[in-house]
Amino acid sequence: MSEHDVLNPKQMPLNPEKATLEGKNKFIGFWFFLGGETVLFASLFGTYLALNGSTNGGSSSQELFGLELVFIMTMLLLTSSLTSVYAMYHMKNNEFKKMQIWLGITVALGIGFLCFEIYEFYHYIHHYEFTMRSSAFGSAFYTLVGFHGGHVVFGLSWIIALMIRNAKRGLNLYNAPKFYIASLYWHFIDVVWVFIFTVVYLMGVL
Amino acid sequence: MKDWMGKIRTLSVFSLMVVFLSACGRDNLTALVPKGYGAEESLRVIIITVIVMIVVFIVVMAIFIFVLMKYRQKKGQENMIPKQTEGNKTLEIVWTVIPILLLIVIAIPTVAVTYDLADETEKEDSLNINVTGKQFWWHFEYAEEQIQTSQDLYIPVGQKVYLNMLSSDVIHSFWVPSLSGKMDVNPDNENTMYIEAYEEGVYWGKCAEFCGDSHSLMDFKIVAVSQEEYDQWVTDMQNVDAEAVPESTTAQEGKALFEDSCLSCHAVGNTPSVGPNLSNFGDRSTIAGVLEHSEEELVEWILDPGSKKPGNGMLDAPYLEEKSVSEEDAEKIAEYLLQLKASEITPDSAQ
Amino acid sequence: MSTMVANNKRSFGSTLWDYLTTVDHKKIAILYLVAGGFFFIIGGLEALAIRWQLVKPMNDFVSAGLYNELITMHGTTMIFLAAMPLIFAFMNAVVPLQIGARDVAFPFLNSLGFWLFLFGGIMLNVGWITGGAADAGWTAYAPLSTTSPGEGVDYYVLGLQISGAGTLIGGINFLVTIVNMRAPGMTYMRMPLFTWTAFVASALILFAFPALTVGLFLMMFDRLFGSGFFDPNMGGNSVIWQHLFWIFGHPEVYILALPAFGIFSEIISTFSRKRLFGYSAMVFATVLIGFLGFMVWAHHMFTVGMGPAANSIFAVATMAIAIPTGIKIFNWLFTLWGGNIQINTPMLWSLGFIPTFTLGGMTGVMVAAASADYQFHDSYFVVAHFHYVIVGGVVFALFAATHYWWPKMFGKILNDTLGKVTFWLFFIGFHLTFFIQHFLGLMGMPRRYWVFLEDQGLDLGNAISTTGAFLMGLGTIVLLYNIVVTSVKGEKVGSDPWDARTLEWAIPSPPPFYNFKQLPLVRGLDPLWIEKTEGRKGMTPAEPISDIHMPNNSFLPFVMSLGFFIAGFGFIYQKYDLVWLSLVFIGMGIALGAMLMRSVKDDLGYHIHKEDLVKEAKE
Amino acid sequence: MAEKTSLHPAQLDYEKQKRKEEMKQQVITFALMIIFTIIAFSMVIAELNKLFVIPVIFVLAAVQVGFQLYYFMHMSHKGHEMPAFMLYGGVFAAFLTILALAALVWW
Ligand code: HEA
Ligand code: HEA
Ligand code: HEC
Ligand code: CUA
Ligand SMILES: [Cu+2]
Repeated sequence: MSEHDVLNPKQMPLNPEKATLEGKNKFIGFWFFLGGETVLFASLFGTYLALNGSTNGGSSSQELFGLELVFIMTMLLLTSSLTSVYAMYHMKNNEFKKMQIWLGITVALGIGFLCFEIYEFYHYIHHYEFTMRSSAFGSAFYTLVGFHGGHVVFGLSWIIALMIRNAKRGLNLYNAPKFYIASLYWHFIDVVWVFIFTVVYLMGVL
Repeated sequence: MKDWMGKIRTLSVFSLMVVFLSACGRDNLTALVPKGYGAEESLRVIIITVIVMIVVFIVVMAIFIFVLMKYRQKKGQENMIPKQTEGNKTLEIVWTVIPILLLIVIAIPTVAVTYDLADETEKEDSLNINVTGKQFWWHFEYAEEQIQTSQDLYIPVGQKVYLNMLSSDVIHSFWVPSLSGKMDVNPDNENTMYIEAYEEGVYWGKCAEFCGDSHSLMDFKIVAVSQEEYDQWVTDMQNVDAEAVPESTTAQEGKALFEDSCLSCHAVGNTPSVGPNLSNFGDRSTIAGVLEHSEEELVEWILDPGSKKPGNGMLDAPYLEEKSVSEEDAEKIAEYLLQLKASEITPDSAQ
Repeated sequence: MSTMVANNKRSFGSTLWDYLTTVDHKKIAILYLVAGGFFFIIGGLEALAIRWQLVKPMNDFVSAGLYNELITMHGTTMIFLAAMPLIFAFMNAVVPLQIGARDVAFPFLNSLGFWLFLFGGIMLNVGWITGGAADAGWTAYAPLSTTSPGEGVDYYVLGLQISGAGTLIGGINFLVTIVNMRAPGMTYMRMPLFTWTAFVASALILFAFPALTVGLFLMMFDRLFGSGFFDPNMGGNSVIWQHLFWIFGHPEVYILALPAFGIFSEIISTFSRKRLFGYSAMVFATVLIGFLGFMVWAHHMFTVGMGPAANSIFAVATMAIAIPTGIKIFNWLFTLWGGNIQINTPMLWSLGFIPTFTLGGMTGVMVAAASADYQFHDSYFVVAHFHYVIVGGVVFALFAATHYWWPKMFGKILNDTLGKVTFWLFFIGFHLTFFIQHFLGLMGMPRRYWVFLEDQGLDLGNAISTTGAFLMGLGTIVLLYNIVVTSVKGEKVGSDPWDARTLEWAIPSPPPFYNFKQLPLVRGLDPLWIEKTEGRKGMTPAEPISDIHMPNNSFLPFVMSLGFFIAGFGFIYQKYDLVWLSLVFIGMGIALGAMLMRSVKDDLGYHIHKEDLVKEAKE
Repeated sequence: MAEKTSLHPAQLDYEKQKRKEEMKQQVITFALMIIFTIIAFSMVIAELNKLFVIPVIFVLAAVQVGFQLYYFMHMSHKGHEMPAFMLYGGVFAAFLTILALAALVWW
């Protein structure tokens, strides 16, 4: 069954991620899922906006947030978005090795982001004693940013699993859609972060 | 055409009458016999909507019944295949536009009354009462007059009275159906509504937001009395003497017992308290909002409040655990409490 | 690769295993039907207990605490575990057939959706055994819910979270199925109305459920991890929950109602022997209801104190929904108009629906009038309103669908006389129960009242209401009896017992597991009817007979759901002792491990070979 | 059900070339995104007037997200009608949700 064989350039369809019905289904289904995720994050953002002033006498966003770290994190995540575009570019050209390399860079950048985030949380908890239980603001902050962080973790695990699983097999019409939607997920994480740094951090220090 | 409209009008008025006469419910409780401004305004909107709905329903049912009688399968025609009509633009427009018009008829009074009932322009110059909802009773504070009371809310008749409402635990909802619609009593921010009673009387109030075990027993009363009576009541309440010595000796003993076991939560006089303020307890029409106002019930209440109102706040009372109040003690306390009459003005004055 | 399954008598064990691992939408439909039916009876018994408690004033049949658990679980069970799954049952059974597909887009996820729902449903009910089910109302308003002692509300939160995930998966599955899997010629404007309503309802699921997911997470954090979203003492705000709940909750009622409308559209058109009047208007109305459904949630919060401006806006927006719904009512009436109306059980339910739902919709518009709702809100008037629309709309539809599609699903037809008995018992019982409640509400009876006082003029009404509820119970029992009798004795029917119009009736009853041997060519609305009027027996195939690709069965969905189920207990009990966190790790380990296995192990399915199909056709 | 029709080599080259062009565009998009981010951060650091800064950083964020969706995630390509429809459905519901909850603050 040719659809599961490694692709060679000669039988390369235009969009390998959508070349099979399964692929098409995954592609559309995943986009729909992202539509739902939009509402999910909107609910979290809404909650955050409703509660970001409710510090209950504890630390406020102005006291807590610094922009240096956030700026670095933003750069890491934005760059990782570009690198995953490169990965998909090579996927479409059926250049498996290059795709893996770019995905590897994406993962590295993602891990970098995550480390900074963990450091940030650690910092707040230990230096400001600012936790989920400090105030409604604390609850909303950790939940919103934490949900995003959770998405990062999941996205990284997903991409890593795909890379390892397919390292030996190369690209075929069965796994191309998987790579593709994983990268969509990664972009979406970036989209959410753009709003987080705007709404939480930039507006928070103002 | 005119004739037809007239018939519908008579018909709807008639059916409304039937509805009201057969099912009005208890006079000082039902929303169908309004005795106050809010209830009257709401009922006005309700009646407008009911009339529109009856019109709609008649139209739908007329078509429905006609269709069923005319087009029901007849014997021997099982295989008849009717004409396959696709649709009809004109009809679609008709049944889009007419409902829009009907809805406008409803929407205008709805919005007007909604704004009217939220009007706070007279708040500053009116009587303001702070209402606190608690599981499962109501506390009323007349801030300016410096009066505390609970369960029975005294108001002057014919005046807008503003209620500033906040909960101290979960959400409750303040509802006196015959005076006004309800308003939630939230823990996080204050809500304001006003009530105005047209006639003197004791109106039954209910908690309308699910608030726990005794949600169904969180009743209260609004006692609407004349302005003079109200003023009198205020003066009397301001002058409550917490130290007054009861006449009978049993009541005196009861007072001592009360001070031992109960005063940690309750208050007589105008001091704030955890439990209901009992200054005018003898004048109440019910105990704890729902029980008959008798010594027997009161004794049972003191000995086992949980059996009357599951989960209520008095179950935390230390004397219950320690079993330090005997039945005899309870009778004495009851006698003391029942003679706590702060004022000449009681629910009976609201005639 | 393997081919056909020999469908001879099988042992109980292998049948069970088959259902545990099935990814076939028709079997999943049966699973949903059985589980949903089971929960409907549970919810119904809870309703009977509620009504029995209210048969007379100051009754002491149940305690206050138990009563609160009963109403909470009644509402939650009926909506999430009975009505939704039953609707999913028919969507699974019918939608792929109606669009001429061999299966849904994601058979594996379809099965996962079911098992998540079932385990979530069980989780919700576990509270009954461990010392108290949820007792804060199905709406679980904070801070009542966040301060409710025990684990009841925790089970509510985690149970709904798990089953909600299942529903979301199911919704996406149907969306993709309808977008991608339609047979050649099946354009959007040729889709049967049930498919359309399933489509819009699935979109509503996609956009509404995430709000509930977040709400439930916040409540879980508040209850189990000490956060303060809804706790005024920490600066939290309890109204946030109400918004999140209703942003989900209002679309939810249309998620239930729209497929119900779809069901009636199919039945009314079939038994009037006419095409649906105003098909495009119907489609338009469906989409419009879905769209408007997102802009009205705050009509459940008129008394919260949002202020007159917000109340007015939401009141007017809500009323607007009457317009598309009215379009539907009148189009149904005009489908009947000029038809050749055959009145059998499915049709009886549909005819009973029209006046009943109209009444319920009208009281809906009445409660939408904010300044009138100050009186209606949280009183029995609202209880009456929503049972008129939910029972009179959704449950009637489910009963109708059961009778209508039973032959397709099981190959046997339910007894029509017994069906009519069920209808009349239920219909009369229903109106007895709920009509009087409008007046009880206005006469000052708030809802969620464990007892009502003597001498308040509420006695007679409540007694009547209780009587009606038992008639409904009787009707349901007759239906169950009918099902048993039919399964034992009933005669086999052919592919098209109703002389119907849509594609599902073009293939045998019950359909073979691959549905269509050859995908049909659709040439218009009501494709089967078109072929029949042109004298053909069945559909013209759109492709030559060729190999059919089928997905493999899988046990993983069950395992994953079980994993989450186990983790749920860990989350709840860690509030007493952190040792329980180990259960979280075990459960999540199982679930994530199964997920990993799924993504690592290729599942390429198998093919039914052309030769076998041809051979089978000859037999 | 694969599209087994393999492309003509010339066409393949053409497609490759087109992708390459597009990839260049992606890099430009990326550069713009970085610039926008820097502008947003520096405006905040410069402590300009709040009433001015907040709307501007929102617009910058929205444009960035547009870039992500339309270029990085290829929503501008054809075959994305349904994805776009459902995404905007989500955005619509999201907008209402945020509006409602944010309004709580001033209510
Ligand atoms: C299937 C479920 C379903 C459906 C379809 C509806 C339909 C509607 N609902 Fe209902 N509703 C519920 C389920 C449902 N509801 C539930 C479960 C609750 C309570 C939740 C809880 O608190 O526990 C509730 C509560 C509820 C409230 C809150 C009441 C309160 O708590 O105070 C409101 C307020 O606006 C409301 C309004 C409406 C309206 C306007 C419609 C409209 O869609 C109705 C439209 C239909 C018609 C109007 C009839 C046909 C139309 C015509 C014949 C055309 C001409 C008509 C006119 C011009 C009027 N509903
Ligand atoms: C789909 C939704 C749905 C359905 C179908 C029903 C169906 C019924 N409901 Fe309910 N109801 C709700 C959703 C629903 N309800 C919701 C959301 C609430 C609000 C909860 C809350 O406040 O939080 C509510 C609340 C509610 C109340 C208000 C409680 C209160 O506020 O205090 C009442 C009271 O009469 C009631 C009654 C009924 C009755 C009599 C039925 C009947 O139609 C039921 C008929 C069915 C049966 C009677 C089943 C009979 C089966 C058998 C007899 C089987 C025999 C057994 C074996 C063979 C084993 N319901
Ligand atoms: C833990 C605090 C507490 C203690 C101690 C306590 N009560 Fe109460 N009491 C309450 C609360 C709270 C209520 C309101 C119960 C309700 O209706 O929900 C109440 C209600 C009452 C009522 C009804 C009030 C009314 O307005 O109708 C009476 C009478 C009463 N208590 C008497 C007593 C007596 C007598 C004692 C001592 C023997 C006592 N209480 C001790 C808390 C307490
Ligand atoms: Cu207080 Cu219900
Ligand atoms: Cu609603």
